[in-house]
Amino acid sequence: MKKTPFRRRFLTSISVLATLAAAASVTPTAQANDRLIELSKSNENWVMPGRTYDADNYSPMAQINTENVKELRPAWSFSDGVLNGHEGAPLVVNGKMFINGPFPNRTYALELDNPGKIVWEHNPKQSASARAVACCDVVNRGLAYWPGDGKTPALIFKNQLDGHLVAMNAETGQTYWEIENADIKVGATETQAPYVVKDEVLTGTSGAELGVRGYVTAYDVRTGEKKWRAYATGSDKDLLLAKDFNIHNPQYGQANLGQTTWEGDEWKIGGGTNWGWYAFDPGTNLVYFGTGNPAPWNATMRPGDNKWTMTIFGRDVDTGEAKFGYQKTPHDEWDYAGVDVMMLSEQKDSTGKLRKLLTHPDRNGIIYTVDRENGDLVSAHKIDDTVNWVKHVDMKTGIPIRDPEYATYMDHKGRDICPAAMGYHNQGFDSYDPQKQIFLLGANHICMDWEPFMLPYRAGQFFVGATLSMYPGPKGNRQAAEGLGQIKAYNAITGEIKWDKMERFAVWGGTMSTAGNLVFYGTLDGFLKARDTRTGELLWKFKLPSGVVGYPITYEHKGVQYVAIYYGVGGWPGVGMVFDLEDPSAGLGAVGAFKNLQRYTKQGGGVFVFSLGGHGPYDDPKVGEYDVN
Amino acid sequence: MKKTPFRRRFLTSISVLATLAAAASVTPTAQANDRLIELSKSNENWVMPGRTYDADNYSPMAQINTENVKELRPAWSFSDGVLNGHEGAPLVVNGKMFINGPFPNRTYALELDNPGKIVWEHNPKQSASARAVACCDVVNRGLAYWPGDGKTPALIFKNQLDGHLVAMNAETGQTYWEIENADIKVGATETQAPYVVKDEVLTGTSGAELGVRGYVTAYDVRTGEKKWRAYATGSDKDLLLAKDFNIHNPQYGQANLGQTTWEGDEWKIGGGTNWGWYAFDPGTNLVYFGTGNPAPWNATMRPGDNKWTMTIFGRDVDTGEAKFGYQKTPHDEWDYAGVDVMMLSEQKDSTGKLRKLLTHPDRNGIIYTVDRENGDLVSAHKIDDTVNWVKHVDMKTGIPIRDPEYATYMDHKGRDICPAAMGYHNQGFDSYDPQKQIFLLGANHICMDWEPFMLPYRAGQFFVGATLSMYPGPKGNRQAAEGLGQIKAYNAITGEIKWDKMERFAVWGGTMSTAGNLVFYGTLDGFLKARDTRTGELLWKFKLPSGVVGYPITYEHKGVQYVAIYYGVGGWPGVGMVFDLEDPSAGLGAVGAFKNLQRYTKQGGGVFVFSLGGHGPYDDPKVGEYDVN
Amino acid sequence: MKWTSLISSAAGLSVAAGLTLFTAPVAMAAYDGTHCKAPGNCWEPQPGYPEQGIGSKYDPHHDPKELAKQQEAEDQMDERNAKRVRYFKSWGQFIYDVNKIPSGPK
Amino acid sequence: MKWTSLISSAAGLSVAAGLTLFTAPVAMAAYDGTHCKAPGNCWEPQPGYPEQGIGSKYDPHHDPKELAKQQEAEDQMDERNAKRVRYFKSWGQFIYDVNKIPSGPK
Ligand SMILES: O=C(O)c1cc(C(=O)O)c2c(n1)C(=O)C(=O)c1cc(C(=O)O)[nH]c1-2
Ligand SMILES: O=C(O)c1cc(C(=O)O)c2c(n1)C(=O)C(=O)c1cc(C(=O)O)[nH]c1-2
Ligand SMILES: [Ca+2]
Ligand SMILES: [Ca+2]
Repeated sequence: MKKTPFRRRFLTSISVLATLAAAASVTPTAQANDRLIELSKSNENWVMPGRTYDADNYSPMAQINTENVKELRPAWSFSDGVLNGHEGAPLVVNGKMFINGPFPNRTYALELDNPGKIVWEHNPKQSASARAVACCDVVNRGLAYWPGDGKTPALIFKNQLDGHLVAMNAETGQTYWEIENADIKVGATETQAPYVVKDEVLTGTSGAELGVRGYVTAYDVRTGEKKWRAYATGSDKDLLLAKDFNIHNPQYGQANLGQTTWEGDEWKIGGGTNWGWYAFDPGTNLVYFGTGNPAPWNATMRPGDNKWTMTIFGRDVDTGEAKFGYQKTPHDEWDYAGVDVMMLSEQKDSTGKLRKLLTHPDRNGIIYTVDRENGDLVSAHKIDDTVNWVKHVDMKTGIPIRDPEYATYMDHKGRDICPAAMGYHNQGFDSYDPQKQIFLLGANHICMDWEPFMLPYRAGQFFVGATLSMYPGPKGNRQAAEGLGQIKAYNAITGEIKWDKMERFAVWGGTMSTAGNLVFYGTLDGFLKARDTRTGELLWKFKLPSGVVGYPITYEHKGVQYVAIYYGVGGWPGVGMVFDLEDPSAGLGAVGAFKNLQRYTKQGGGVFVFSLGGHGPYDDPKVGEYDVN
Repeated sequence: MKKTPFRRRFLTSISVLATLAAAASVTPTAQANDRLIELSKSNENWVMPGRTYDADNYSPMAQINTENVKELRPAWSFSDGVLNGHEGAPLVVNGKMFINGPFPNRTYALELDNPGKIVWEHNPKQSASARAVACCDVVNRGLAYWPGDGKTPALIFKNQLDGHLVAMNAETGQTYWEIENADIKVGATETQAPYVVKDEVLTGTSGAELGVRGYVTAYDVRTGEKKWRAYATGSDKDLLLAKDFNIHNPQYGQANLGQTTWEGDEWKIGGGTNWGWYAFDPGTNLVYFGTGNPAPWNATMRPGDNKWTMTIFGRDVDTGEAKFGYQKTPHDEWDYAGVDVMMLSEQKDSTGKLRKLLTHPDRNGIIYTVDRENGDLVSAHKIDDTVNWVKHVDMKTGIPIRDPEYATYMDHKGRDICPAAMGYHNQGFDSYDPQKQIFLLGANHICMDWEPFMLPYRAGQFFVGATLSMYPGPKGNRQAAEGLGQIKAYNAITGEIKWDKMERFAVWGGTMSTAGNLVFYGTLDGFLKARDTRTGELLWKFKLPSGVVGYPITYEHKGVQYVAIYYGVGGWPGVGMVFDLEDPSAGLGAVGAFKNLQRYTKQGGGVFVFSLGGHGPYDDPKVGEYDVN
Repeated sequence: MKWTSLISSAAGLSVAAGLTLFTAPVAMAAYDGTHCKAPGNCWEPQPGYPEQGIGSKYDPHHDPKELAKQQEAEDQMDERNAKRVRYFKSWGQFIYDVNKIPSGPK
Repeated sequence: MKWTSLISSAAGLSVAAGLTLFTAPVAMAAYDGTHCKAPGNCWEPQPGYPEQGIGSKYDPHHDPKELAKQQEAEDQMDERNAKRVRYFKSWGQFIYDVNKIPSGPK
């Protein structure tokens, strides 16, 4: 059809411009990290979660746009042979796609020119006991890439559920090095995507539901050597607090709090794991991420503010030192683990001053924007007006003004608390459209009843201490157990919700937006959807084999813009299906909340790749055929 | 785009004509079986394996044709939550699709108007020990449908791996009745699609690799009551031989042979299971099917012709009585289990006489055509000229003239035997294009070395007695372990191979052909392909999530022609992948033969549905959205 | 190996000449399927191999108890199925678990 | 339940009035986060609940041995990792199994 002229047009516009732009950004120092930055800016790649260090899941591509998105069709697909939740997204680098699945964390490299042949596979043997200590399905959120430096080959990094961090040769898939970062015997696992910055690979851990004390560690990409480790709780030394920690915002708290806001040695089993996403600003040299919930969930068992769980950290990437830390939910009573995505933007604040910002839709139902140079709180709005545990955030102190009606404590059953423990936002990687200055949020709309109970700490065992019942928020349909999610367009300066739409289930995986005025996201019931970023109008959708808990990416190959997404329902909302549970309070309450999900989708796992008209590598059906024909 | 006029055009040509044709064929007696025949002829349905009782996997639809097949795109997809090989195909009846997977044999009903919501699910609990006695992955080949009669509701039938035959209410998915047809404790399982004829549901068993003596049983669709059972070995009474059995072809053998061609009581553990496909001719009132290999594989352990294993049977469907039986491979020495598909056609034989034929591409590498009224052998050609165990079939006696060089027996290692135990044809459901009078064969191209060993019979344990090594046939690439399959267009009267093409791997699932001059088939490495039936030219392909071991179907819905196919690699060729085996002789030699398959595809499981341009239920993206929006 | 090929081509010739159909087996001729005792009964031992397995070095030593197990299992299934069907036909309710099927009249 | 609401709206008022920030906790006021002992240290017990868990009816009775296990595990991993990295940096070959790492010089 109109394939060739169509492609040519884009080759001479979008992609050439992109190449020029990339070339212009090359700095004379040819560090591997600079090359990673270059690569991240090319439309042909998607080298890290969030696309660039801005972690905004935004692509300047517009080949697919609101006019033609109706023509989007699958170009090819790939099942990775594993069920369970497929979170995150593949990476695309230099004409290859790198795919990583949930436990047992198989990794595949596919050639974009002929994805029907697997270039390499990395299939680790892991102890099945890792499965038993994973809190929320046996997910994995993706890979990291380091471009090599001539001496050391290009590397792909993954975390395994069993706590191993593995560096693989990007060309061959062979293990380059493999170290132990978390010990499943004490309940620590890894589900996170590692993150490469400046020849270091960063990773956190999982396990706060088993009382695991969180830490983030930086390893030398070339050798696996530990560079620094920063804990979420404990002494200032363990926490790697900079001397001038929170100098700009002393009201957030400064020295000693990692121990004094805990009773006795409880900080040793106090959670604060980081298993979410990172962002990096080469200007501030800070890496940004959130620490998660304190342990156990039963708040009565841990008097104190429980610092520095639930904290947005800005840490110097070379030393690990924390320059600022803002605890969003002191003394968490609801499991509002704050590891959610950090999206970087430059915007004028309400006074008209251009600022370097970090925006973070938190699980507690508040979306925070801070000045990423110093941690100043710029805005803090409710993701949805149904958030009720907190009245508002005091902008001077940063303190959430709690509504005691929704407190949780022993011998008391909290009811109708919004958000539920799953948060109004969780592990989804959202996007920011810098042209329109709006954040596209995939949100949950789930509330809960919560009743704590006492339990002893035993290393390697679950240490939660609460019974939950979860159900749709006030805007959903509690009768039908539907209306558990939203998609929202949000302005972080004005607090305006430009538009929002209810979804049947949580928009668990996040969003990706493009200069084509499109926001893409997957749904738990198995659709990839495209809406007009400006109006929210649903323009297109496709029924994937299984529900989505990852986020879409987009890349260009041979002049064609592709959109790729993992399918494979799971994660916390999918535990009922994944482990065949029926008691509504099982899966920490997720089984009840998502009891209807099984009426819409079943397990699966793999990647789907779309393009306009479905054009792609097999337009010529001879590609990839057995030789002799 | 051009959607509406395009659809209208077909509504007023193909589909209306089809409706008229269907109406014309309605007979005054409104038996449920007549309704099934009617339904089977409508383009909107695919109510049984093979589409109609002719079992020719041929559709008169031509909306998708050689001109426009390049525009074929996925319209929707569905993962059924189970890995393992997905054989057979879904059924489509009255606007619903019925999907059935491998063990644990979950069944789903989807509405074609909004397949994103599951209408019902039937999720049986089965003993995991069924898995341990399945010979060749834990596959299932599909469902049967009975249209109901006002008193008894429409029913869907499935066989479970654990030997149960289940009738489900087609509207609700509730179990209507459930009986035991095979006992896993003695090694008997079920992988076959049941078959509905005249208010009876027929089913065989699996397990000849565990010495299971085969039988076919007819049950009353309304009650599950046993009507008749016919064994493959034993007394004439057990065999249900008609008084005039083989009257037209006494040279095939007649009375008493079910016991006298065995030593002692070996017929009791002699195999001859039927786990393949059926066809039915309302004119002859005969149902046609093949019995499989004798047990054990070690031929030295069972002196004799081992009747009536390896036999094409024509049985009266009301009484079960065999009118004819033709044993293709007496005293099998190679596991050439003859359960392959039976395709019915009416063609002029070489003398110009119009005859009712049955064509059967046998695992032994010969494609047989018999007169289905009396069992006369009409033709018997080699599927490929590399077949070497047999020189030719004597057309007078029906005897295969063996080449003793390729015999197998104790204390001898047979080498370079073609076909291998997997056959040049196996469980694939092939198609016949009546306009062109050609059969479209999905073939294997695999040879072997074979060395028998002695072993005792223990009920419920594997009873094979041979060590195999399998590899590509002479036309393949043994070095690369590729070139293991073929697709062939065959004329059963002249024996002419109109065209053939090599494939990288076995074409395991079969073919479907249409009046659009197209033959569709899936490949083990995960493509759905379309070729020009006339020339074999590859016109289009799509990369599915996982390899294919089922066959495509086609149906019309709201004026749009769809093509649907299961993906999900497995079956015997996939056992290495499915059970993570590495020893090349494991999986009875399949692991070695298909060692490269894992470089192309991974496990998965579900259905893909295609249409021109990918148009379908979600052209309007509002369809299936959460209500309030 | 060599003798196998020689004999097999000889056998091929004899078939082409239309001989040996439904005739007694030729001693020591390679088994090619063409030397039939009766219609549909054409097996011969491989040259040098016993006519009978039982008692020979290739005796499979079958245990009659094992050989009987399949029929026993089938009979038991039949019996359970008959109970299910009988009750279903009488009462219109299908009960899979035979222990739960009431054993009343009708 | 009723008193919780009453008190919480009172606390809301006091915040709006700009009071009580970084002041000592008000006895028996519902915990709303605004009564801070020091910057970043604002926890209070729920009304009627003990200031301290240990020794109270909500004592978690932690076993110091259990509490020490995580650090022990981390130290052991660190040690094994250090061996791996040391050998890798010296010899260019990565050996995961620490028992197989040669303990030679360099
Ligand atoms: O505290 C932790 O260490 C931890 C880990 C994880 C994880 O690793 O997946 C989750 C959580 N917490 C958690 O609280 C949570 O809601 C959650 C959801 C998911 C998911 O993948 O859907 N993981 C996790
Ligand atoms: O003899 C039997 O009972 C029996 C059963 C089955 C089966 O049920 O799948 C197969 C076979 N044999 C067999 O010989 C064979 O090649 C085979 C292939 C497959 C498959 O699904 O790929 N099944 C079977
Ligand atoms: Ca958590
Ligand atoms: Ca078999």
